[in-house]
Amino acid sequence: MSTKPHFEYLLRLGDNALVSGQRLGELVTRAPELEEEMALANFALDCVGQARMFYTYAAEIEGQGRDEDQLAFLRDQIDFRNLLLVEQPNGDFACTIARQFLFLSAYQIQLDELTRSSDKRIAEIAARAVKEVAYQLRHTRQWLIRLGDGTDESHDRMQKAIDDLWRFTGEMFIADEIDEWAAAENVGPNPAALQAPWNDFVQQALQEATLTRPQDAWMDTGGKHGRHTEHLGYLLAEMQYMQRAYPGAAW
Amino acid sequence: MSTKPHFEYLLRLGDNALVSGQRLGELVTRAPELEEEMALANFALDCVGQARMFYTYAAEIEGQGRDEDQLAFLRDQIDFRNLLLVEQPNGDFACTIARQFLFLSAYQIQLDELTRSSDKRIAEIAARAVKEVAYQLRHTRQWLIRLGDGTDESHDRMQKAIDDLWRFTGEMFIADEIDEWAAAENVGPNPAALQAPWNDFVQQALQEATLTRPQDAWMDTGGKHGRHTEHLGYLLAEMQYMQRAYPGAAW
Amino acid sequence: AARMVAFQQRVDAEEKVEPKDWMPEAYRKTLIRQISQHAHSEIVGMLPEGNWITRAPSLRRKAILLAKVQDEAGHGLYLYSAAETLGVSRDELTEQLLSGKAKYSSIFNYPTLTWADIGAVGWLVDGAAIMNQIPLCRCSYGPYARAMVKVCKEESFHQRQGFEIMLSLSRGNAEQKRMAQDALNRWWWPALMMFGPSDADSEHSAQSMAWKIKRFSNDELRQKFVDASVPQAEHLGLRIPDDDLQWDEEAGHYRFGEINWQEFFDVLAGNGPCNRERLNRRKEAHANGAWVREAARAYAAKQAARKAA
Amino acid sequence: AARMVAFQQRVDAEEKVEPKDWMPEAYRKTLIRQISQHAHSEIVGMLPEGNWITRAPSLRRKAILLAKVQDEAGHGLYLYSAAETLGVSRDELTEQLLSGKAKYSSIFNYPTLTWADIGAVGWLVDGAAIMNQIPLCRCSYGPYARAMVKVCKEESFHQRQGFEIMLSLSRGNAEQKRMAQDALNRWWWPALMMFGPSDADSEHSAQSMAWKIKRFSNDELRQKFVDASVPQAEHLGLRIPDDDLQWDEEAGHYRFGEINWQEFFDVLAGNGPCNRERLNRRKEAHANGAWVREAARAYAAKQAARKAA
Repeated sequence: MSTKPHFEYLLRLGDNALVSGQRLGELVTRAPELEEEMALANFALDCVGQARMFYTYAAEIEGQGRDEDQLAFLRDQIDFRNLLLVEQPNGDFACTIARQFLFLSAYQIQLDELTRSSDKRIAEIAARAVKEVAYQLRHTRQWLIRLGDGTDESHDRMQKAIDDLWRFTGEMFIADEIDEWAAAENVGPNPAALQAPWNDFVQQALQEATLTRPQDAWMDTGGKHGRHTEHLGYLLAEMQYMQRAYPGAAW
Repeated sequence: MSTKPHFEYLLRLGDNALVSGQRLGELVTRAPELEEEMALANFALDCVGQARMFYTYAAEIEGQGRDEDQLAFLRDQIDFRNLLLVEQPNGDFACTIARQFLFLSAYQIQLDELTRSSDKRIAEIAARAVKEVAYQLRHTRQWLIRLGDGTDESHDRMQKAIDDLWRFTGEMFIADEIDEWAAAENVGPNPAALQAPWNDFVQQALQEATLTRPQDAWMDTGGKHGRHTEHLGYLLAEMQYMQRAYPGAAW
Repeated sequence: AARMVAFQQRVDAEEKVEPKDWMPEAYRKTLIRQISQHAHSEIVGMLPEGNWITRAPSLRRKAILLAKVQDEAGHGLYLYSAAETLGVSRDELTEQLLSGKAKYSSIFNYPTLTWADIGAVGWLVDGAAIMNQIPLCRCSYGPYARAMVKVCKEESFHQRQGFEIMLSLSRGNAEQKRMAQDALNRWWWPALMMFGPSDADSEHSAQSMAWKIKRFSNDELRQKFVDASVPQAEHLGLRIPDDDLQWDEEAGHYRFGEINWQEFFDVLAGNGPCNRERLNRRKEAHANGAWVREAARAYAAKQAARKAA
Repeated sequence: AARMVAFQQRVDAEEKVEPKDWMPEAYRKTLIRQISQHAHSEIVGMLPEGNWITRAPSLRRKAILLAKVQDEAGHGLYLYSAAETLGVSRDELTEQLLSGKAKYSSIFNYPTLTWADIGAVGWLVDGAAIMNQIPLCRCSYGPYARAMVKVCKEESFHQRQGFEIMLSLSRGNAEQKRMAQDALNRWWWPALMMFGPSDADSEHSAQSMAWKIKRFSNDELRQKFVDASVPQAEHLGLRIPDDDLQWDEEAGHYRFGEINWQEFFDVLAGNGPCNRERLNRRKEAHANGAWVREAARAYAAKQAARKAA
């Protein structure tokens, strides 16, 4: 298999997981209740674990002697390949739930396909991750419904959060040459093929939550090619500081 | 003169100015009105300018070939010598005003003494800085009074801010061996001597603002010796990121 | 109608119109719209730059950036004052900005992702702004023309500083060069769009020309900007992201590729990368400052009452 | 009085007291106070560690830290449940924490300033906590004793991980060694204070001993901790910040310097470096979550009504 797209493909998976984990990690000690504190720490841990598996494999594929930490902490923003959606700030709890729900519901479908990847290593990682993500998604969907169908205030906040983040969902279903390579090699699904099942799933959940699905309008894109929003730079400055400040140290 | 205390003394001055400037810089584009946006940017600029003068001189005294940027961006938290007060987060506008007022009212007295320093270079820097700080202090004092004697809400916020930050004021007037060196060499005033005039000034302003001076109780200390609060680490991670990420680059 | 003729004669004679002078209602409206858009652009323009104040890579650059953002707040203040001379209040103008009713320059809806963007904004965005604004120093409306003299002087200073950042980066290490090229790639086309659609497609142009509010066509100014920028990019050793760019010996101009006007109209309609962020930040600052402004009013009222007593 | 005697006999016979059993009111109160303080300490203890989640220096360390903080939330939950078996609700307990009425371990009012503090907290703070908690696994009150078994197992895991961080740092570069030593300097004395004042000065001690809630004196436990920690510090090549520290061959113990109890009582009284920050963070999270909890209640009520219909 071709090294370059293979490496890029793995980076995208790893970066989505890591950036999600970082955002969830920011929330630990700030949750609305103690049970949720535990859940957030647990989900952040899942994400970091997934990132480590994808990065370690990516580094092996690359064959340049880099490791998971070098990929996480020593790449510039322009080299990060995560979706714009996952880097969006936590905002209020509705905003966090909206971001996680919209992302996880696509990620879950993607991982499910990846369990059947022609790349055995990816299939193994996906088999493990898909269970974690299924649980996260169930939990997040439940909050979407509780908040949507809770009080007037929670309904309004939840609707606003979905509306605000909708413009970042289109990017999840646009295939580029890396995705086409993955589809051609049976490494992973074509993102375009995920859109219909995602739509059904999201539509059904929004309905149950008494929320309105936003109109598909203009969509922001660029994360997969390193064109991010202004939020990622701050996230990286904080996350990468130690490795940048003490180059080469072991921890 | 002895190099080590001389260098340390200058670092303290430089670090107070830089950290103040960084906090004010965070507020630019977040001010309550446009005139204040200008004032904040202007004050942040003053602070950065003062830091540059103190650092440049400190680096010369040290004689290790470091420059202002190395002192600002490549020192660890433990080597920062600023007061705990100036690193406290901006909070609401009352909190920013309280922090700036409590610090500037002492800094102003210190700078005024420093214009008569036996160290001609410090006297020159102070002569320039003292005018900037006098203006900042006037402006900040005016806000203290407006908010204290404004609405019930602004009064309560202002009082709470003063109460919350009071525990960081004691540190400004405690002399250690560096301060004693400075006093002995007529480089700068003994901090203990600043307390009485500061007290009078602050008391008078609080009274005009219809605010209550908090009781002097337990005081937090340690900034001058590198024992900071948890807030400084985040400030440095953001401020130093570029220099840490691209070591040796010229900008 | 006689007043209208007299007014046009004064304008044609390059006499300045002053606040107390009679002026056609449409002239007043056009100026209010243009000056307030310009003021709003200064205010919103602080946001992409403010984004790098805390992370500027050297103390010198931090100081320069702070000074620049301070200047922009100052420009906003002059321009709001100029607009007020036409009978609109700053509160009304602020309300129009925050409600999304008033426009500001679309360029500020693009993100500043790396430090090089601060360079590119200074070099290209301020550069394009100056091209637009220099003719406004001779605008028929006196207060606007005078404000623009001061604004243009500072802007050209900012433009040089932006270019200087790009120069440092393009003379720097590989990562810095990459940053600089990436910034140019992202800012070039939006900068060209700053001049607006071709005059053929532009509302208001002909009347504004006649009233000497506007003195050059959008396309003329855009061409001028391209002609000035191409050699600067060459000097930086950076590649302008336009395969169709070439020197037209005969015309004495650089020919450039087609602009994606769909993007321009999208961003104008609210669909740019940062439209929501920009407006939300202004709204948030305004909302968070409400109790402060209220306190200031209450204090002023008390003081007035005390003096009266 | 007869019940009291019977109760004491059961306790003396090392039988567990269970929620439905009769118990003296003072026993119940003592346990509620102790278990809820312990629960609050787990919750507040998440804050100094949570402070480094986003900045952990490697992915492995980030994962370990997240797992640890998750465990602490879990401990908080068990312990609140154990307290609830004594007839107090979690809402009451939360209210007591947020109002400042309830205490939590003072150690968490110290800041985590560098990554080494995460190591020192694991090594020393969890180490001291385990010394305190292992005897509680045999506490006379069943639900508390059972919760402590699970807590202690996880704590000792955390303690080893903390020591491992210290080991990496002390085997690392000069900056890492300095960080490690600085952390030890700041955490050593507060860790010794965790065992509380000498029993002579400690309220409640004698009765708690009789009820087998407490099994060792504060000074015994503190000595045990010092004896265990000194060789560990030597293994790390770090210096314990106590000039009076020395091995007493005859007693078979390390003798250590005098503890600054004034600092202990200051911090207990609210005057520690982070008392305000810790409580404010909990209050803020609680306040920001109010609408979420309300929505969850409203949704549950709707669901119940739908089922009933």
